[in-house]
Amino acid sequence: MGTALNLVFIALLVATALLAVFARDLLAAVIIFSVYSLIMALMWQRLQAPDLALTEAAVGAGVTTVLFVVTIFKTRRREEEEKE
Amino acid sequence: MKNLLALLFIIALAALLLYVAANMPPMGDPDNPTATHVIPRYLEGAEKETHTENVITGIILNYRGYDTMGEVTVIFSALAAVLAVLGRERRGRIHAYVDRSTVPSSVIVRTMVRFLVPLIVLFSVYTILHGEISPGGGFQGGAIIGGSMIVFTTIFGLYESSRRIPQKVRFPLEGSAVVTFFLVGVLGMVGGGNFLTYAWPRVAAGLQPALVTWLTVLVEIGIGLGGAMVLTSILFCMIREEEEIAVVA
Amino acid sequence: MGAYRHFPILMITVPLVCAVLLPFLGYLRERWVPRAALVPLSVSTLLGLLLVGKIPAQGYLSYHLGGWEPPFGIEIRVDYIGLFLLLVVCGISLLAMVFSPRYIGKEVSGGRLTAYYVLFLLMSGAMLGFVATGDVFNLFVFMEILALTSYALVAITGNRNAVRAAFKYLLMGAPSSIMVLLAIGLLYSATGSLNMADLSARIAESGYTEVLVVSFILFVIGFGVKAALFPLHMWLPDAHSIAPSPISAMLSGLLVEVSAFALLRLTFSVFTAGNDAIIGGTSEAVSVFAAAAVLYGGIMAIMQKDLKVMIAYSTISHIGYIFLGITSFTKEGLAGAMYHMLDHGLAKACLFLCAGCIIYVKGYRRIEDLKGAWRQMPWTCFAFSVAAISVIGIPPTAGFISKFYLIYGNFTAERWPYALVLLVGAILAAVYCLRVIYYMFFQPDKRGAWEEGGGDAPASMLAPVCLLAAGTLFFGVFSGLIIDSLLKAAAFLL
Amino acid sequence: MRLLHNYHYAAAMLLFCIGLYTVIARRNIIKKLIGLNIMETSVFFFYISLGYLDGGIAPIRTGGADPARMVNPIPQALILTGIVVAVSVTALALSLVILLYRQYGTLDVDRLYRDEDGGTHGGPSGEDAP
Amino acid sequence: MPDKSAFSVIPLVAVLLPWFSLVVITASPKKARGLRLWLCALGALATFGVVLSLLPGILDGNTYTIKLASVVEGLEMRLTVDTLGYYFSLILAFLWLLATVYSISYIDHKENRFFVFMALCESFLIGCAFSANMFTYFIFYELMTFGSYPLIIHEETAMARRAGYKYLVYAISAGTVLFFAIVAHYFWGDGQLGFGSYGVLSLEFAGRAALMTVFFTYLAGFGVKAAIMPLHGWVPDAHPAAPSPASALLSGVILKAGAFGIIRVCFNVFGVELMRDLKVHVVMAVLACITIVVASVFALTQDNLKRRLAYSSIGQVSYIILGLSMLSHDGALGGVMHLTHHALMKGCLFLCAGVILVKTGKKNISDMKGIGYKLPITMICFSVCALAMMGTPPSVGFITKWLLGSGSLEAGLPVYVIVLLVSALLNAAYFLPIIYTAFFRWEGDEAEEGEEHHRPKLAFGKEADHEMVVPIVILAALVVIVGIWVTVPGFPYSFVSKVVGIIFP
Repeated sequence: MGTALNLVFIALLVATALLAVFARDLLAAVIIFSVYSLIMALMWQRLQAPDLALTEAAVGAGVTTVLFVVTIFKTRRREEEEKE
Repeated sequence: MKNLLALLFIIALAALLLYVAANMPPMGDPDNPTATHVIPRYLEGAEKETHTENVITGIILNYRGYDTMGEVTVIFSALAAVLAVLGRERRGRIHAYVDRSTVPSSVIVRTMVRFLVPLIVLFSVYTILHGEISPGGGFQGGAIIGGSMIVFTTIFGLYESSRRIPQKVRFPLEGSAVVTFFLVGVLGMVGGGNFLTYAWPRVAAGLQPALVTWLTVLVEIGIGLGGAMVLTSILFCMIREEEEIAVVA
Repeated sequence: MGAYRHFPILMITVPLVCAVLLPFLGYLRERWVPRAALVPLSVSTLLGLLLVGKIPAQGYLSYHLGGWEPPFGIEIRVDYIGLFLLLVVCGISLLAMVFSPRYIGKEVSGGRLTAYYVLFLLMSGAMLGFVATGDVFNLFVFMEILALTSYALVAITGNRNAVRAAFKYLLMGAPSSIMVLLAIGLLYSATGSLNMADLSARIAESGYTEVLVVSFILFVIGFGVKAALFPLHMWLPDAHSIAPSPISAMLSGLLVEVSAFALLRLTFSVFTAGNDAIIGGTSEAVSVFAAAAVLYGGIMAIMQKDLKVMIAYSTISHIGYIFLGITSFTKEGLAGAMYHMLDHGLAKACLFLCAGCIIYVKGYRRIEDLKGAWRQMPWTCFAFSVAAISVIGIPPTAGFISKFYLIYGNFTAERWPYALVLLVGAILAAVYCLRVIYYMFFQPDKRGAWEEGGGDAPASMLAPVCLLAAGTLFFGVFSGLIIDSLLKAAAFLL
Repeated sequence: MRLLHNYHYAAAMLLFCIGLYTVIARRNIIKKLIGLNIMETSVFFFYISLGYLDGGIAPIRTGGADPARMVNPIPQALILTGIVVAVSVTALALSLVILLYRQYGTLDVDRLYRDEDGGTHGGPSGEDAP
Repeated sequence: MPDKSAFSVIPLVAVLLPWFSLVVITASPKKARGLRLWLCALGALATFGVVLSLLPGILDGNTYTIKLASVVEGLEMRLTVDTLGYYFSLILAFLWLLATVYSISYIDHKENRFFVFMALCESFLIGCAFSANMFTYFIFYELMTFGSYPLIIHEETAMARRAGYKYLVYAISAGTVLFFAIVAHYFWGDGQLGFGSYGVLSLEFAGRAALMTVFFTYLAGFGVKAAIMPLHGWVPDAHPAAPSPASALLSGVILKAGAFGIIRVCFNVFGVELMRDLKVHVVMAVLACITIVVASVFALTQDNLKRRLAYSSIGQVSYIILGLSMLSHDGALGGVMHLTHHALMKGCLFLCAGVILVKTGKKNISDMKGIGYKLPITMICFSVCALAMMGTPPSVGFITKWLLGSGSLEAGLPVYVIVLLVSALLNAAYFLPIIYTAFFRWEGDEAEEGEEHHRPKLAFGKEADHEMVVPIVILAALVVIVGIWVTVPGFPYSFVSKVVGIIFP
């Protein structure tokens, strides 16, 4: 049971990471990244690291994401088009 | 072409790293080098030696306190760096786009936030002070305070929130973590031990447990306050409007 | 054990704490900040000087933080080589700090002045901690302080090129830090320890050779970026040339070397030099890259038109020297590499500060503009020449001694091609350095840009420059004071 | 097969590579920074997996928990530091991005570094002609 | 090293004394040109005096030594005055004194720079002469290289710059090669760089290939300064470009610093036995012979006087190499003595060329018709030296040629005699036309045959300043005197015979 759940988590991690990387909307990418951080925090809780789960939820999913969002508001939301 | 090269490099690196993963000690095995070498003493002795039930807190603040001193210096450096790049806001004149948001937040949200933020801060205080017993500790608590400030700022605007934690409050507290660590360290030296020794050899053995506990709490508070203020300052610095920032084009 | 056992930790923490306290002073009296910032560095230098003679060439001073014995707590371990580098760091930081006020006052806008000094002190303290630590994770922590402060200091002018260069530096530096972190994790997984001395014992009996090999490779890549080893050097020319000159001096004279020193420390104290199964192949590759760096840096430096970019490329070349010395795995090569760290630190700092003087007085950056500079700035030009001669490796400067030992070390290891590369590097250095000296002293000033008696740089800038130049001469003539002990210490490391 | 047993490690390495690929190959600098964070998190994940013990419990001795069953606390302690470092670097990087965007009006590295050769010589004191 | 070795500060004083000029020039007022420069000359005189004060002790077989700094065991900066080094320093200080006096009236612009670097160069060269080991020698040698650069480009014409650039390129490449040689020497010499009376290297420590590498890198490194043929490229450019006193010193002393290095390598590093064993002397001999002949042929084709003299120098310095390569008593004696002999002759010749340049502005030989009547003393001295160069007795040139010839017979290789004869012929072929042009041709002499009354009158007493004429006369006189009273103590023979006597008993 445990292994299966772990595998599901890992699959989610990889999927969110890839989505965050390839999303064209930067804001979406950042939000997906915060989801990734949350899943990571859950994963760590499963690995018996409650301190870190707490920290990651607060810092990784919280502060980091907000910093990204602030930056995106101050710059631009979409990736620039490929131009040759 | 460049992307292809990068991809090839990454694939090679992935192969290498997976090869390592396949050759590493099996995960979770109690006979691993990691599980047999330094650990037993920490797990057995932490409670007696550092007077913290949470072994991680014991390691962070006591066994490897020097690392944590480095850590708080890192976050202070980050603040100094951000301020050096963006410049600190002038006192009392601080605005951000959230203040002029075209979508006014509803009364329900405002009330909820007004109600929630004190609770979050309370929780963070608990996290800070209770760090040696339960999960959590100084930095986590500080980060939670920072989170609460984020919530407050997004709803009420930067002007409001910077009135709640004005610069003259943040300014002296930003370095508190490093200073606390340094003071505790020097006290350890004065107390006859080494830098960052909590159980001073010059103090009677009976007093040492209380001393260690109080010093630990002191450091926790220092880290919590420092972390919270630094995160808040960084956030304010990044979020505020930029008319103040010198643009050298 | 007297009170001096506390000195290393105080050397490290005093600048850090003073950096934290400096904003208060900046709040009260901003004018005092530059002078106040000198105090902690002077204290560190003094403490370091007091330690001289206390540490034997073949021993070390071990300081257990928190009183926990090494595998459990963090250890500060200062051996002879470490103390040597600590003193180099202290001295050069102090001189760069003395140089700063006038120069920075001109380039950095008002609000950031305090931030500059805070970051500068943090950087110096972190370098000291980085050199002295005996714990691999602690190494990482100090590396991050160093990295953060150096990114910010490169960008401190707020100039668009500066920000861009800093970001480029960050884009290469941050992943490299993570690689180091991963390498530490792999090392830990195979041994279960983080203390360097303990690690070297545990590595000897560890069965996980593959893990250790990859860990070493990642260390080399990670620190290779920080030290600008040849294929990973792309950030250096921009960052070092665009940063304010005292910062260029710090980055080029110290930061790069300190990173190379970390790799040296890991190679010899952790992975133990004789361990061919783990480090053999990688160190061969590093030799090849280092040789390429010597040639590439030299050739690129010859092609540059901008003085500071030229000096930056010269740094790439000289990092190659240091790595060629380290990878010779002989005591002579190692002592040469250490001595080269001293010499290169002094000489490069001096060159960048001289460039700073020229920029301060005239605003010139191109080498062509230096024609006849001698008339107006005799002291600067003279100091520049002495340092440049040391970079080439002409006696009686310190560069000659270090180069001698580097080549001799490669001889002893029977690595003829590398010895030859070192010689060719010296010729390349001669070409790019002598060109500048030639322009300064012997070319007529056709544009009339330099006026006789027009005033050299102010004394607070000239003093550090001249001291550094005198240092290269002093350590060239009286090298016997140090190199003997360095040889012994190197033999001890092997 | 050890790799299947160590699938946590493998996953961490995979995420590391995804992050590094993003840093190297993506042109948008925000994406690069997201990649950087993915790299960092993956290494933290690796560390925590390193400390895991089969059937372990969190290393908190409240209520007389058995020390022999606790997971390894050292990686967790280290990673706490690591997280702080990561957020610091991210904050600095993002403030640089804000400044860069204001000065160049782009988030695309190719455009950012396009006029590099001309740019290098400008330097802090601007034009060097007297 | 001989037994009687005493600590003495005099070597250090001799090295540091030239810096006196530096102090004088920076300290004295800008207007008092004469005072400043004469004080510089006084500095050179004092240096010569200090060097001279060691003469009795050296003739007794003493050595004087002082340690300056030490890097590690076997790698130290030490000054030791032994007979060979003293021999070099004596001629060096003497020639320098004359050239400094000469310069006072010759140099007309930027004299501060010129005198300062003259003095620095002298300091470094004395350091070379007094070096106790290769390490010290190399340090002073390199310093001297850079100290002499401003002398070469002193005129700051385009030609001078080009010559200076060429000089630097050659010198730096040579320095690098030499650096390699020193490291290799240190490596295969078992960590010793000192000089021994019979050589210090031996086949015990290293293989033949290794030792040959060391030898040839040394030869190539010093060969650039000593202008051995494929490496001579900078010489013909540098000499005409430099001011005449600087050319005199370049040719008389700085080229000799390279030759002196080779002498040190042959006598004190490798030793005669080892050289014979390795057969490296054959290569030296072949190179020297080629240089002697080819340089003389080149000299024939030059019209610029100083350029011709420069090629002549290239050939003459190789006499020293040739003498060494004979590995015989007389050959070595002749070679090493030629160091001084050539310095006297060529120094005088270049100083004469300087007078011609200053007084008439003529550089090319074809323009010098009748110049002997305008500048009789100068041209008489010139002729004396030129005749000495050809080997006419009684002169130092004859002594050299005689000894070299005797040495080649001693070594059983009469082919060298042929080379020497060819060289003497070629010398005659390029020097006699100068004398002929100066004294037997005059303006308008080709218009009508036999119109001797048009010949100009000898104009004694209206020549250049005394500062310029006196050194020339002294040198020319010495060329003859040393060639007659060979064995006077203090003249070359008294030193060289001692050195060579030890090596070839």
